[in-house]
Amino acid sequence: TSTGADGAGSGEPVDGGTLSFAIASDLEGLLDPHSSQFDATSTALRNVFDSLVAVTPDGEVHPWLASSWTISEDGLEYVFQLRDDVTFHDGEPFDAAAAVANFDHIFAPETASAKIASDLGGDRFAGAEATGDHELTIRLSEPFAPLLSALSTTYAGMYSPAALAGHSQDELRAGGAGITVGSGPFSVADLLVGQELALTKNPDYAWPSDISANPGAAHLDGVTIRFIPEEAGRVGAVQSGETLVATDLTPKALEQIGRDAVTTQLTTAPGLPWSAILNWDRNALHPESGPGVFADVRVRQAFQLGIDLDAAVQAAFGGGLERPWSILSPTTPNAYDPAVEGTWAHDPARAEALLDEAGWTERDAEGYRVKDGQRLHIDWLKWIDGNEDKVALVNFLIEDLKQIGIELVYEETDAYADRWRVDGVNVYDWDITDWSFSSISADGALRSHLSTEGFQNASRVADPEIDRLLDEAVATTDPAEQAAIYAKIQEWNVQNVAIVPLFPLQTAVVMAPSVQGVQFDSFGRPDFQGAWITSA
Amino acid sequence: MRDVWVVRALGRWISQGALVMWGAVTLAFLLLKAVPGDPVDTILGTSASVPAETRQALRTDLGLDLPLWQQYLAALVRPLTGDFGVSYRARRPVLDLLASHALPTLWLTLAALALALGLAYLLAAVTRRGVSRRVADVVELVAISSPTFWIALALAQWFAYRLKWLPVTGGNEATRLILPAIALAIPMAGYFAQLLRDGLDRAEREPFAETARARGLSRGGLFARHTLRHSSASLLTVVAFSLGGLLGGTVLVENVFARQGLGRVTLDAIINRDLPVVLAVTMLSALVFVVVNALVDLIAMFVDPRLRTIEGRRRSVREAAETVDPVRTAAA
Amino acid sequence: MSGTNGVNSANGANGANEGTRTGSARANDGPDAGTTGTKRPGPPARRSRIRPADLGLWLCIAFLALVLTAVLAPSLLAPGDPIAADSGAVLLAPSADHPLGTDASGRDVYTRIVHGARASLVVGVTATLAALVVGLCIGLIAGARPVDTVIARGTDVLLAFPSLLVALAIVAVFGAGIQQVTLGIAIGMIPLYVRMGRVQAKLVRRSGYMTAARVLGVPAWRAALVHMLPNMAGPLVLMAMIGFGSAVSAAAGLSFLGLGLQPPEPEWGLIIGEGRNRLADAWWVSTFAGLALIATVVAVTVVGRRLQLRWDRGRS
Amino acid sequence: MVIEIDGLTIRFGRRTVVEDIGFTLEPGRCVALVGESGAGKSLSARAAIGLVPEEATVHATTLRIGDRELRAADDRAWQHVRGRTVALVTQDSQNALDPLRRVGDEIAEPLRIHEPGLTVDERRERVLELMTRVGIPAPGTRALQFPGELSGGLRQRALIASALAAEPSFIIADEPTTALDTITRRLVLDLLAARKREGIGLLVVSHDLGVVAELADEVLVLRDGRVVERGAADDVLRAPAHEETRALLAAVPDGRRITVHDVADAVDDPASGADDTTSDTEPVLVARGLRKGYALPGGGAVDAVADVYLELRRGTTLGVVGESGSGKSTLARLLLAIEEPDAGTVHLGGEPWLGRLGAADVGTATSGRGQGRGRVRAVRERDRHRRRGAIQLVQQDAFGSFDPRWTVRRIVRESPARPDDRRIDELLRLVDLDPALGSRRPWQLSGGQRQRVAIARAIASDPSVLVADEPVSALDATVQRTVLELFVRLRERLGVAIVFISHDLGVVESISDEILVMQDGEVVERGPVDRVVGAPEHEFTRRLLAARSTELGVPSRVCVPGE
Ligand SMILES: Nc1ncnc2c1ncn2[C@@H]1O[C@H](COP(=O)(O)OP(=O)(O)OP(=O)(O)O)[C@@H](O)[C@H]1O
Ligand SMILES: Nc1ncnc2c1ncn2[C@@H]1O[C@H](COP(=O)(O)OP(=O)(O)OP(=O)(O)O)[C@@H](O)[C@H]1O
Ligand SMILES: [Mg+2]
Ligand SMILES: [Mg+2]
Repeated sequence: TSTGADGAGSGEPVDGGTLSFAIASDLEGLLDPHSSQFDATSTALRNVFDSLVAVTPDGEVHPWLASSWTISEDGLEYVFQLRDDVTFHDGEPFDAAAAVANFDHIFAPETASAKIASDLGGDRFAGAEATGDHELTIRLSEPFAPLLSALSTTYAGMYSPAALAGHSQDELRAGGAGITVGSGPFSVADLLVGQELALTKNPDYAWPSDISANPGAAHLDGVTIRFIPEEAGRVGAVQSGETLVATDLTPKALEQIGRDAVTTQLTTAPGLPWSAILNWDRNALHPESGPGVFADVRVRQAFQLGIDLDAAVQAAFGGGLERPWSILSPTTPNAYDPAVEGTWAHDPARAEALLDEAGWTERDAEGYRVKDGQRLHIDWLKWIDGNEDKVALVNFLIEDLKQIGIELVYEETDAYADRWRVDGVNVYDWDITDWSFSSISADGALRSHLSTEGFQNASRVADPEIDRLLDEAVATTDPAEQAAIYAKIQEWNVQNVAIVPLFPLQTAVVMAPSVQGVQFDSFGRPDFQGAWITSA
Repeated sequence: MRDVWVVRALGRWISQGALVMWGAVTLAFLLLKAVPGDPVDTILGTSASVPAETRQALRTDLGLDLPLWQQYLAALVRPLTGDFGVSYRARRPVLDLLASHALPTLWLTLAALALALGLAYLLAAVTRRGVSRRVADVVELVAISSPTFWIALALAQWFAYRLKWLPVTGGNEATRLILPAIALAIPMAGYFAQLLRDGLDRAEREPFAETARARGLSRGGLFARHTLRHSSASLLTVVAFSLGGLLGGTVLVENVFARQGLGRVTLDAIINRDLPVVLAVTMLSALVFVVVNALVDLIAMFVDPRLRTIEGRRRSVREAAETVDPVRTAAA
Repeated sequence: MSGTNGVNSANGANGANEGTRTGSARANDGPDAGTTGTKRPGPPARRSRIRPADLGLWLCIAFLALVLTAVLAPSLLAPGDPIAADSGAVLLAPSADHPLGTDASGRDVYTRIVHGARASLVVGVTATLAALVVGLCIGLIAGARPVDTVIARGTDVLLAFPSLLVALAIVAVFGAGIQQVTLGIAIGMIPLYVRMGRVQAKLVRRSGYMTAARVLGVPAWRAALVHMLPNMAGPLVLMAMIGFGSAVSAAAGLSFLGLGLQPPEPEWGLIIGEGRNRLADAWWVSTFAGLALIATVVAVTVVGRRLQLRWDRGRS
Repeated sequence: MVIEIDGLTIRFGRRTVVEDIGFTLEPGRCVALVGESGAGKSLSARAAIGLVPEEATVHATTLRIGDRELRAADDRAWQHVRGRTVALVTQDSQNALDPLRRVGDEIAEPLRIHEPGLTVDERRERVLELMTRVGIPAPGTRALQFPGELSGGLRQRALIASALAAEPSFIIADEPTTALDTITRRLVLDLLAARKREGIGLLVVSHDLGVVAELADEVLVLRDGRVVERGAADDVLRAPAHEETRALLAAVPDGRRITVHDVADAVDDPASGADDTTSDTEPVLVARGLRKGYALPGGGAVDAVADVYLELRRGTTLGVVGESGSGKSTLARLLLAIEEPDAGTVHLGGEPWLGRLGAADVGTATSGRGQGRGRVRAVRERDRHRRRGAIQLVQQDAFGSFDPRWTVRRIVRESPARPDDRRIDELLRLVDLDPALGSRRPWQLSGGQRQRVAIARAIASDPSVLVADEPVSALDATVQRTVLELFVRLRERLGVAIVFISHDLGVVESISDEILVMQDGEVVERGPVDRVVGAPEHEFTRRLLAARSTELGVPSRVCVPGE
């Protein structure tokens, strides 16, 4: 769902001016989209790198640097016709060779791509080849439907081949003017680490995707992206007019700013909402310690039913957010299954029954359930960011679970790495962790988490049926069939509870009223190519 | 005669400075090596999608598979050639990183110091006796006792968010410096003011003050010509000591005001076990410590000729240690 | 000690010129001095004077008593649960039910502050004590010359580190948690205490009574034990009382940065940090926790200074 | 132009410390305020320049300087008087000049204040002129130095120059000579006398009647803030009417030896030491070729003690005199073996006590440290430890020599003799202290009492040698005398030998059998007291004596107790 500003803007565009844009994360070491998996990279660099194709929020694919393409019958070969009028910021022309250089970089081991390589199919991606000056052929070893949507992301943005060749991977990650070189409407002018990234207009820009309302160069002279880690700081910056646009705001922050003062764009990103990832196999390396409490599906179900998510989300985030029901965001194209809505509403009685059934019948002095002398205890290891709203949400869940005799402990530790891997082996020494995973394709979100080989499969799900379903889904090109398969997986999760979605991954962007013409991608990230600032 | 003490002082600074730097680097190195966890994980993330070869290659690249003593030697020797290595996390030469971060912190620290000194002198001079003094005593005590980050929050809240007089976020323009500098300066100003006043009191009770008054000097004259210098002389050493506390304080203030700076870089580096950065920051802060102490030493010797002899120094160090409350100094 | 002494000794009977150089012995020691014919009031008379400034002192002592109660038996002051969240009472402004309001998880801020006293103060006290003991011990051994030089230079090296950064590093090494924070802060403070310890030891060592002890044939270890330690301890303990405030602040600072105590346990720095993004609409969370912290530090400092003054005066 | 003060009363809170004092000071005349410590001398004198401490309340029926009525004067009014009409020379010359400013600037300050019209050059000229006038050599360079770089005497003169700068009609001198060594003291007295002759009115405060006798025309004797006797100086000093005055006079060291007769009345305890009848020929303490050098900061070294020989017999006193820094204390520390010598030995009671055993036989110190270790072994502390009680120390700063937390009883008990309570009572009585004082702490004692406790502790172990380093320098004259008498008495009764160190020849003379004169670490003269005082051989001794004899201008006819 998106509300607020529509893309077009009102009145005549005005040229000139620099727009400042506040984001939460620092970009230190995150300026290479090919290696980074962080949202901030994409948020900051969308206007620097162009992609081969563009995708609308409903999943339609449009030409961008590729003017057209064909897909072979078997879905294993994609042939792109590339535009021939595109030049990078450093003057290098864009052609098939340049595109190949980019794919080579994405899959080079030293790039250590954390996201896009896998989004492009991982091992299925058999290679990219220049089959003409401006013809690019991508071959897959198995069909992989989400390829196009992956190609549309900033993470698959096209670097100038000269920039790739001329810099080490370290330099690319660190980024900066002359290093982070794409072909987008803005180029990187200056990077003040920890403080801001300054972009200037690319005056020659004439190759936006056909989704874009502005056919030519940007109206703005430049965009300054400021890193303001504290939400209060971003709120203050917007209120005081220090920055015209800000993102990464919680619903409460929006209330604070006041809806009248600014234009607000709310986007629920496609992919996995912010969720609790339940570890089915804690102590995998130490079987002698026994499986974790979540090895038992009844305990997982009890967890799911024991939390009063409606109340918790409401209290933690204010009225702005709807609780999620599915592990896929409703905005995920061709995948969301409305049928799961209401299937696991708060039901403490049922939860207690399940726990009793699972043998957790005794209670200790503090009222927690006990079995074989062990308390029913769940470690929740905080993932990256524990802003206080999320903490509050967890605090409410802790109370809910206490009611049914489960002890939940939320650990905000900075030593989480130790709990994740030792000597290069994944350990997962926790019962729950939490994160979200935005992805335009359902496969991107689900395969990584639920397939036996999935790189985010922290639940340690190993279900051949699911693996099969996932493969089937990417093999078909029929959207309806795809949606049906994904519906099965979503229902499967409600039953088996690998992941409990907690709250929607909503991106909020606020803009001063003087800002016009900003467009947003499926993730709600602003695109400033068509933006301008009214003098009023 | 004058030359001799300058030369002697120079020798002392260089030898002690080198020692302090060496010790600091060694300590930082040991500490960081004691940290569990692999910096390679920090760099590549813990995702299983990164192949082991890549990790190994990186480890070799960073020199992490060398024996410890070789790594230590490198940490000691390489900086001498201007090579501070590459930050594990930011993937940039450490020198670059520090260059872009040190200046904002320097400005912040200097501004805070100047502000604190200015405020302290004003307070100490104006509130010598009577009710104003008693009020000032209480205000200063509260100022000293207030945690920097709390002051920073309160200031940001009022002057940036509510009143919108000043910008919220960091940067190097003067207006963006004001709030962070004030936040850092307030506890220090309170402390300095108390020290100054104490010094003034003490100086006023010295026989020379009585002599001066007996010559017909007014209180103001006594302040300007005699007691001010005396209290300043003892304040100086404290200022040098406060620098450490100040640097520590920047971590918090930069955090609250989203300022770019050494404090945040250090915090991040420590959390991420970014050894090259930590080492460089350590060296930098030790260097600052050494240089500032030398400077303060020099100024003190100009202000107070008694310090130019060894005996005089001994005595004054003793006196300073007796009068100054160094705990507070460090935490100011 | 003359410095702090200076602040108030304007009312000391003999003003600044005490000491031995002036040749003005203060007592009338006539031929009949054996009989106690002291005509002038000695120090004890001075001590009994009560001044209006003591009101502040008593306020501070009363407040500290309250804080102590909060540390030892928080439930006496705040019977509620400091941890249990309540989704029905999120961010309520101060009211009769919640005198200091509630936080984002619907917990009563007053209860959390009262229960948070323990962690905050225990860290401060333990760290300060540890630093103090180390400072005393090292100061005591720092007599023999070569050792002393090593210690002096070592202290210099450590002083070159901002103590907060030292604490940070320790926490980074050993992970966040109450012991680690305590250790970090203690280590950060140690150089200062060692320095003070050394100075005090030197003062004592140079004193006439240490010479006297030597002449009297008192063994060195005994002199260290009966003369040095007690005489060093007094000033150090009092300085520690004043320094305790900075330890508490430092602990709060670490928690504030997310490196100290871990939620949901209450701790003052943590509470301040939890409220930092809500200052605009829920100012009460951070503000009151900060005030509690400041008031405690002020109170301890005031009492410490007063004791210090007494100690100084007792010896002159 | 006169200063007229009458009915002066000063209170601190409810405590009256000066009551109804009055005097008139005329140009060319000198009024002296004398009295024991704490009598209110300084406060009365300060009242004449308006510098009584703030917390004091001052009342006077008359307080006039020239024709200015200053009873209700505020600070501003006083500022016109201070420095210009009345100047103050404080006692503590070491600290009376701002250590951070150059001497010239300090001297020029009254000019800056009171004659702002002067140009820089004029002022400098005046300063140089003043410095010449008070006898500062090479004023050009001295003016640029800092007070810390000047000797005590020069500093005192610079202070006087500064007081004279604005040409005041009156000078108040508070204890102008107390902390000075005898030679400097002489200079200062001469300087003040010369100013008096120039027509300046002097108000001198002192408990030292020598000073008073030399300068004063009129004397006011104070006790507890009240005038107990006043009159022309000659009359008061010659025929003291009040017992306070007599006590003050009695205390003046006059070079006459204090003998057993002086103290005989106090001796009636046959306790210890009296059994000694063996020959005195065997010296208890022998030092040979003692040498001790200190490295100077910035290179070089100073011989604090250079090649000192001495012998001490039972029941005798060896006086050691010398200027400040001449090595007296270092010698004491060596004798006590709390400092290792560079060369030389000390034998105590015939046994080696300090230094290299082998070298003792050689007699002369040949070289410094280290060589021939196997053969020549230094006496170690371990060897000495048992015998520590045989040689004891009485320090100048008795207060500092006590652990401030301890009671008198515990302090005395620290003696190696480990005296029990009965013995402690006995010891306290022996030094004229009430045993009831045993439960007090050091700060609850007067200066004289403290010194007695120190002595009690020292004699508790029945030492054969007592080293007293400036034991009476910190005491005022009256108390000084009683402590000296105590030393004499103990010597006679216990047969203890005493090394008595002082910079004051008068004091040393009054107690010693033999005198050792030290200069720059060397013994420049030695001999029986009568010979040294009567026929000094060394130039330096003569200077010490000269300074002493003129200063003690008190007729020796005055009554001394016991005569
Ligand atoms: N600032 C003060 N506050 C309280 N009492 C004081 C103060 N100054 C002096 N007194 C008291 O006033 C009395 C007289 O002091 P004053 O300094 O005049 O003595 P004095 O005769 O000069 O003694 P001395 O020979 O020791 O210098 C003493 O009892 C002293 O304790
Ligand atoms: N520990 C030391 N280190 C360096 N120099 C010293 C030391 N002790 C004494 N001296 C020097 O040795 C010389 C003799 O000192 P000493 O204390 O014996 O003199 P003094 O005759 O007792 O003087 P005073 O009358 O001032 O007490 C002086 O020049 C002094 O500076
Ligand atoms: Mg006096
Ligand atoms: Mg001496």
